[in-house]
Amino acid sequence: MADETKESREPAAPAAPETPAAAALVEALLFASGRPVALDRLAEAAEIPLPEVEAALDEIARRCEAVGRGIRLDRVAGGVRLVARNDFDVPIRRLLGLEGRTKLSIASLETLAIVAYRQPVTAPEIAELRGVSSASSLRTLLDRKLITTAGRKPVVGTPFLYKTTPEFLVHFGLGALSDLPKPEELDALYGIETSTGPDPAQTELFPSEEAGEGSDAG
Amino acid sequence: MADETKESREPAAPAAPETPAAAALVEALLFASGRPVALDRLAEAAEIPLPEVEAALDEIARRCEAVGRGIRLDRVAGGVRLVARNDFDVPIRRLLGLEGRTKLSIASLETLAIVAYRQPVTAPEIAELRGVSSASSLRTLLDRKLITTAGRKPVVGTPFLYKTTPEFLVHFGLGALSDLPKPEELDALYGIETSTGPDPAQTELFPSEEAGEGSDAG
Amino acid sequence: MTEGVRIPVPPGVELVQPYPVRLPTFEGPLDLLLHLVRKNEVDLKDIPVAEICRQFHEYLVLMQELDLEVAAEFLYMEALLVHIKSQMILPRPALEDGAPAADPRDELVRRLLEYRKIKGVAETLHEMEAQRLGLWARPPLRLEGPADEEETDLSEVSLFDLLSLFRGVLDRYKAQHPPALEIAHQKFSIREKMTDMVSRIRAAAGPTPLTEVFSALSGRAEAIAVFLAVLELLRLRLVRALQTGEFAEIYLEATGEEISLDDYQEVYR
Repeated sequence: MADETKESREPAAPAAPETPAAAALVEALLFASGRPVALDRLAEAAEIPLPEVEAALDEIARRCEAVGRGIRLDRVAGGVRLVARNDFDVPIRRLLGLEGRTKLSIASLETLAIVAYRQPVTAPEIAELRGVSSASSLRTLLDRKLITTAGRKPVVGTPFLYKTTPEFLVHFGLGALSDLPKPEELDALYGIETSTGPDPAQTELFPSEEAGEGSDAG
Repeated sequence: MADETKESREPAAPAAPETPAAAALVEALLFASGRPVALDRLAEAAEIPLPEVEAALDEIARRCEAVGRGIRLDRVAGGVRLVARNDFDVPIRRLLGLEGRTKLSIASLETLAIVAYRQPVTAPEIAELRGVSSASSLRTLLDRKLITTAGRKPVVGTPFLYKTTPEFLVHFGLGALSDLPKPEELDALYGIETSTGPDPAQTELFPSEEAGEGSDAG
Repeated sequence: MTEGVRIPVPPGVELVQPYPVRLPTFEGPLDLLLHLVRKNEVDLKDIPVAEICRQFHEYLVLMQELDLEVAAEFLYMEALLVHIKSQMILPRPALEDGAPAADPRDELVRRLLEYRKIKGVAETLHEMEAQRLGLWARPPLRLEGPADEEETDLSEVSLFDLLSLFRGVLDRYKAQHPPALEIAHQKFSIREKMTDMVSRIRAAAGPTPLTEVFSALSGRAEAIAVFLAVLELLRLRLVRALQTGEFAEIYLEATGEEISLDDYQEVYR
């Protein structure tokens, strides 16, 4: 105990003298919000410059790593929030009387994968890529607020377009959509060496034209 | 994650050896609860004896007193909770005010939905449909620039008419109001067989007659 | 396509692995195809269409034998496989510019590669989710408004949410209003009201206050019927009205006249 007391009471050397005060304020703000808060919004609410917010967050993160702490910082969806540590899931649910959160089905995950990479994307396009209708998966994802509508596509039938929400980023612990593995990384990950151009969506979502050419030749 | 676990399993020397681990767990429980929790319920959820819960609480309180902490332990009648430090009340209000700008209550969302589908529509007509005055919802929606006035209705009292704004269309990615989803599209998504007999809810979504009657009555 | 009929296994060809009784479930025809490609350890880009097509068909037959509904997508894919198989047999002359002709399998291969990538991402998301499901944030503080007033961030509201809310409002309105609407159309019989009132006034110990007659009525329409009934009873001298002073309570009492109301012709409608 003596060890971590020293750790948490004496800020590490580099921290500016005002950091502990800023850390206290930022911790209180994060505690009150509950949702991820963008750093510039923290700065605005705390009325301190952005670099100080960042120093305060580092300070809070460092303290949370101490032995005996049950909460930690979670940097997601372009912001930061406080969360209880993962390993306390069961006792927390016991206290709050909550069921375990339901994992998404494979069908929903596939549909979500397509929305994440091809957004905005329509239901027919998703069905084409998955080879099956995905209406019930879309419904699940809409109900869980992981995706939302993004207008209509100006094609025959004017189908709705879907995109991911900030809750999607929170659910999967992503800071931003750009934190998703890149298409090239996916190719490497899954042993696929197809060269997907900068905008694979357009060329690969509507393969029927290409297929038409192919069948003409054959 | 792995580090944290390891760290929390090596308790520091002096205090009862299990206190830091219990403190972490109790902190997580209090954090996730958000409201006062009785000590025996903490013990039950954490599956540790009551004296250990008390030791853990002392430990948490001691840590919260450290410089740079923004939350504190609050012992209230019948339990204990974590709260933000009182002196941060103003910045917390500022933050929640900033965050509240993008949030809408169910009442406001219902009002927005009525304006979207029934526009132009008056406040008495909305109140008649919702069964409650919707003045504050209308004010919120006007503030957020999701709706605007559209002249006055030539009936007794000449109430203001409300309609959605271009910002509303932009937010939902719509090119025109006619792009709003139709009842059949919602049913298709939710796998409801359209038209199992004349469902009044479906046939009466769009006509404006009923709204007219409503304003007479109200 | 020969639905429901088991194609005899051609001589010399063996199923790579007999299907277990418990059928593995697939997300769709592409998923099943990927499974077959993997099971047969063949190159995805050089699929032996005839063999894969045969195994694909085997699976569908098995599904039917187990009384599982074979989704249309599977049947469509089978038709596509048969089509590709037939095209594979035809000679493919090079294009005019000398480039090799497109392989009839190209389109399917492209879709399978794409789908495999999607499955990969889905798997990654699944692992990421597993790391996060046990995370609990704090319920946000509420400064104003009732604590149960739930607020939703506008970024999470879909157009379908708006439509659902609107429909909910209409359903609620209908649930709360039908009685009032029905009563407005309901016709009250003045003769019925007269009969009721005469027996009520006669049964009363003393004079009946007029305000009591008008209490506990369902609405304006019934009140009008009762008022007209009172006027008629007065006109027919079945009851008389008493008032002690200006604006004082009016009392009704029976006159003792006996007239059968059965013959009374309703003059108001």
